[in-house]
Amino acid sequence: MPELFPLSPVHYVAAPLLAAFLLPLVAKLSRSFIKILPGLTFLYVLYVSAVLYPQALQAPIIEQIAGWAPPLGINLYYGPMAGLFASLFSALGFIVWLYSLTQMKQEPLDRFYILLMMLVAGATGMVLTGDIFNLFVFMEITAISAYSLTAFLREDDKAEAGFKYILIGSLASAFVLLGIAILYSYTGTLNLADLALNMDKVPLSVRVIVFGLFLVGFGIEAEIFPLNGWAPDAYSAAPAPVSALFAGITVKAALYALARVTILLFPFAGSMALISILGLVTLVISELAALHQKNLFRMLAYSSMGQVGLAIAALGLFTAEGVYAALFAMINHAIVKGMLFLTVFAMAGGSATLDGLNGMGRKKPILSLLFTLGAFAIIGLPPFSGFWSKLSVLTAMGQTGNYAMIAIVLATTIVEAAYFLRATGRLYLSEGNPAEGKTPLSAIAALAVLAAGILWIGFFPGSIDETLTAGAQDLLDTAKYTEGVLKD
Amino acid sequence: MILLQWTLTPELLYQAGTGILLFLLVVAAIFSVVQKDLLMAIVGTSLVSLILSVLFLLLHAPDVALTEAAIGVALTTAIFLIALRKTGRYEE
Amino acid sequence: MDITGIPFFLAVSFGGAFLAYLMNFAHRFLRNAVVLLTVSASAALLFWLGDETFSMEMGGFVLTLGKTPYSLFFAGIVALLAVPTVLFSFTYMAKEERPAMYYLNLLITIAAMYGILFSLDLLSLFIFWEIMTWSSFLLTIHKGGNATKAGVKYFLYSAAGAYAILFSVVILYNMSGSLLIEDVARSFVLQNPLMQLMLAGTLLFGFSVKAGLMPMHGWAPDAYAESPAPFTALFSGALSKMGIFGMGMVLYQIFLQSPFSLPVRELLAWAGGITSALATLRAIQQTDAKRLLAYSSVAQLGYIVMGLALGTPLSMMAALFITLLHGVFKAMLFFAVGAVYFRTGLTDLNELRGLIRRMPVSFLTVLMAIISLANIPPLGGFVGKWLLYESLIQSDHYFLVIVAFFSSTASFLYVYRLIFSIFLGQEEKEFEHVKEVPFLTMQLPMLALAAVTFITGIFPGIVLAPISSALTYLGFPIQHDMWSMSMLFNEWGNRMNLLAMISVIGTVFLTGFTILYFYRMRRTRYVTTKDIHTSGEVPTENENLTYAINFYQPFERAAHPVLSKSIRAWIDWIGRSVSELGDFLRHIYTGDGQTYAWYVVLFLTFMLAAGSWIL
Amino acid sequence: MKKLLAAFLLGFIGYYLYTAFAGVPFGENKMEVGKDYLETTVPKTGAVNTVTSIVVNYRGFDTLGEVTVLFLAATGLGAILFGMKGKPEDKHREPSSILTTGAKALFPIIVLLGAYIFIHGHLTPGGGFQGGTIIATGVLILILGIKSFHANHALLSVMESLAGITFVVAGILGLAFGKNFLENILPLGTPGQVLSAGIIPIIYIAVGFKVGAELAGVLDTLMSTTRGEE
Repeated sequence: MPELFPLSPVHYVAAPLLAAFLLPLVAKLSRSFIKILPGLTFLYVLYVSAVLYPQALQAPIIEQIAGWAPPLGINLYYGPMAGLFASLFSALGFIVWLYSLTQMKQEPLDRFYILLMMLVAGATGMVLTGDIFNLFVFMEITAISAYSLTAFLREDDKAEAGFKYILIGSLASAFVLLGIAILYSYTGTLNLADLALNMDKVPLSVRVIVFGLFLVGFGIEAEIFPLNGWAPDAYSAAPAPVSALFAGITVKAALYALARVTILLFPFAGSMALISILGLVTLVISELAALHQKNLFRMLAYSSMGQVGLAIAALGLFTAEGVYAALFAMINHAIVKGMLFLTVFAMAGGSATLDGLNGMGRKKPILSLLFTLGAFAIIGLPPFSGFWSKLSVLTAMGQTGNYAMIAIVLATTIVEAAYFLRATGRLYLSEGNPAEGKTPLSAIAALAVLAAGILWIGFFPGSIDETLTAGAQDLLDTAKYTEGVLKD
Repeated sequence: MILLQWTLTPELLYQAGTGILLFLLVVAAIFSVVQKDLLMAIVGTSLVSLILSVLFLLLHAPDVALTEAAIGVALTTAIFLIALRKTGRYEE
Repeated sequence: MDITGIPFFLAVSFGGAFLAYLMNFAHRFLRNAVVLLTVSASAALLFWLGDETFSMEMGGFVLTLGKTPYSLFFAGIVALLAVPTVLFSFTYMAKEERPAMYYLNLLITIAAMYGILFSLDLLSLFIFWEIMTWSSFLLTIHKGGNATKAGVKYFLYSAAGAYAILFSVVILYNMSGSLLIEDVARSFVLQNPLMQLMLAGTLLFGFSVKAGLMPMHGWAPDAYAESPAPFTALFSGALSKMGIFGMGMVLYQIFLQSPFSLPVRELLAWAGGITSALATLRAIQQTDAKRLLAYSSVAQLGYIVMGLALGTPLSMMAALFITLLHGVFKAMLFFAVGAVYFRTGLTDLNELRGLIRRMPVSFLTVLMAIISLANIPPLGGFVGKWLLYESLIQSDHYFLVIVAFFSSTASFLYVYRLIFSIFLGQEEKEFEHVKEVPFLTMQLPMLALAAVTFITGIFPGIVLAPISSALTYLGFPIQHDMWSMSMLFNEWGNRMNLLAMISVIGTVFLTGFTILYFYRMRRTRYVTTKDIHTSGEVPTENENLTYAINFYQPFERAAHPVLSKSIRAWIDWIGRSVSELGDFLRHIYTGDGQTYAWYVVLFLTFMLAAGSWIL
Repeated sequence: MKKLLAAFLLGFIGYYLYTAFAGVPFGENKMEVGKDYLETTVPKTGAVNTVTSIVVNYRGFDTLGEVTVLFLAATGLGAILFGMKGKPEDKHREPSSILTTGAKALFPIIVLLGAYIFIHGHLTPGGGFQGGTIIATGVLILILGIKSFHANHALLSVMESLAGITFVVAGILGLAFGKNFLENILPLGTPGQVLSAGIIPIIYIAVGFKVGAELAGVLDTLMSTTRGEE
């Protein structure tokens, strides 16, 4: 087979697409295919990662779609950073599929899995592509899957949350599209690398406007305050597996897009500082807002926004350490928050409040332990993964002399500890609802994979060091990027 | 007189037509935004699409014009109308 | 692996924890054996611990572990308390739920304490510090219910402290490029003094939270009262001493050369003094045995901080001596109270009474402990307090002497209340079936620790030898004539110079008793319950005639002005304000899509305006 | 007040967008990529219609994405409206017989037009999207004009799946032939003929089917469902 289908980054998108188009057909043959096919697809994509990612660490893989050299055609840039994200997304997709196998019962399942696959594929496309309009297309794919999945449970409030998401999300699309249009009309090219070289054709005042448009557009998807109003509603309305993917995938893809675009097209000190400050503001406000939250999913949503804010604050430093830390924080958040969403859903169902956790320590000890682990990891207690990511964020801030930032991050961590431990404490209250049902093995397995990830990174943080360093270099080395893309 | 120097060239017709259409476009857009009767608002958006479609044609973009005509004028309007039938005609 | 190395030591300590967790699924006895073996093995390994340091890289940081004489002293305290604690847990925790979690967390806490002590760099110290914090948090909330609230409070105070530490660690790392305490100390003196003050201030703040120094003591009473009794012994006895360890390290290894060192230490000494006085007054008010002991712990740590902050060789010696002794006698007290709770299910001093004949060993333990606590010779507590007074006087802190003396004296009041309410007074029918606790697992730990107080009182040299090497390590000029520093010791320093003191004290007491005896003899007669008549009636046997309720009402009325203003209330107020702020901010998210769209548009407008303005 | 503020803000943003677009150097021969497209389309892709060659070939990946967007919109709509009951019988007036007859008569013509547009996508303006939409409007006329008309969802679903698969497989075949994803593997033929421009017509026909089937499905879904509580 390798000769017939040489592996290339486009498989990340093509395979889920093919599977998504096939799914309605195979569903007519047998219902069981509906569940199996997405899993096979994610497995295949993981296999692609396993083969391609080590190669990307050596040298970025640049693929030209339809055989046209970059300024003319669309290219995919599969460097260490894109590879890292693509692999992360595929892995999360697989885990969420494994979890959904038994936990997701809402019909129509075929459509659910199509949307799920396309959510992952769209986000992967966003990080892979080297073309700004193609980026927009993939953003739309991600966003439309996300809207539908938000309203998937078809209750009134869920539909409303989905509608809010569409409202704000379409604003995001409109702004990004406008920005692209302005850039194209000045430079006559859509390729990111080519644009980076041609940015001098755009007057400075226009660049500021375009940056503002992109910041708002991508910022909406990346949940930057005050653009993240849709997020708490969407997270709490969507089925938990989907919320896990929102936290783990869509935000990360948008953040990647924002980072890539900023560093390639708008590398001003001001734009970077602005991103950092916005990240901090997001962190502080989200964490404080989470403090009083009774609805667990909303609490996790706010926490999610806060964590992303932390990553953005580190990213905005745009030093090697800062990007390293931001990547670390994002990976950690993807794993941990994914696990928390899934655990809470398995423990207390789709509309869990804090009271829903009461007494779970006795009834569902394994899930309680996992929740505790997740809470500790998200707060950043050693020896779990969150500690190292938070520490790298802090040292990155220390290196640039931003001591006030360190203090703010640490102060919000206390707030974070307050609400997460309050929730953890609920597990050990004696009174509570009667426990119903056992958690199926596949769901536990999915959670166990994530928990193992938390512990692994916690005990061997060096194991992902190379990955993160390469990713950070890949993002920051714009010259290498443009040369690589435009070499032929 | 400057006016007298103008002659009715195809160029001028083209310019004038475009100008009028652009004006109508803005009017139709505002009309559909401020209209409380949603049915009229839909007609307004449909009108916007129609004018846009003509404009695209005038700008030598037949592909886009065709798309706009088919999607903007026909399909979107139909979908809006169906949605309207399922909800209510007037905005609160 | 080298069995004298620190990696092996920690591997045993942490590995034992997980093994015990797994063994819980096999059998109770197997698990208990593993638990006991783990703590005793690590205690034994302490003696063989080699000198070589151990480094490893983790997440881009170099972590270095190694022993120092200073840390070895504290490790000794941990080991001394850890073994009795697990022993005491076996029976005590038998009827509690989720024993696996309890032992896992207990052993992790113990191992993490060793880890803290054997950290030569700030990051590994912080890592173990946090591990200790979360595992002890899980132990505190083990009972559920109210304990959850106390535990969260404990964790939040700890987190505030821990993150203050981390703040400094990150900045220090950035400044010196190394995490090793030696390197940090070397580059620390090069910083400007204000920076030094800030960094040391945050570090000291962080460590003092764990030590329960006022005003950061708010977590202590609740957490001590709600956690399972055997763990409380370790909690108050050893875990809070980690704060003392850290403060000593900061003050004398990092901060000493700074121009602000002296004023900061003076301030700390006063904080210690005030803590001891106020906490003693609070302890007197308590009606719950564990809360009483909790406040007593806070007070005792105040003494320790006082001695630590003064920074004379003698005061340091005093501080470290009290550190050990307080650990021992407070563990005894918590064990005894735990034993009473184990048999009666009560810790309320107003309900307990007359257990002396039912639980004589517990009574003996409490008696020994409070003699030690009240600094009465010949038990160990006396030595420490004497040294403290002596050092305070030598360094001209007369006012602090008064404060310390006042709180020492006042502590008689609460220890008396404790022993009276539980063990003395009329025997109650409801306690008729109360038996003494089992010997091996519960009496033995208590008695062993009681023996320690006795031995350290008679032969303080056993403790002073490691203390002097610890102090030498910290840079204090202690030569072989250390014994001459205090008039308390004989010329070889291994024994207390008891003769003079015992004769003085003995004479005073004997004279007093003699006078009293002869003065009151004629009017003294022996009574039984039956001899008491109320309103001319003989009371029935089960009618209670001794009361412990409102034990110190006059005192409480007198002390009211001081105690009515609570610092904890202020800190709670801060917490409430943050929480209200959070509630307010939550309303930014109105749930209305249009509002969100407004935010987006406003934000874009703002960005565009700001961008063009900057241009 | 609120409206005034809104108008002000929009005006503000509009002003900035205007300044951004006002500086665009229209008319100058600056659009490098555009120039390239105009000059090289016919020899390189074999398609006479440059727009089509850009949409389907140079930027075929975008088109695949856009097709997916539409597919997802239809899928999402189906998911959200899943299980909602149609009204028992329409209370509205019956369509008049003129309308019914007209719809029946018009439908084949509209479909033919649509098919023509997407089959000749590489030659004349229009293509898969436009053609597909036109077919869907034909279905719309049927829905409006014939009371008991219901689209055959199974058929539509199979059609759109097959069309989508065709598109992706056309892309993968490029890989299989040792070229790039979506790269042309067929002979270019003579520009201007129906059978020319390599895989462009194939893809556009697939797109036409897909778009037509999807939009028809969407219309039918919308028409035949309503909220449960009504």
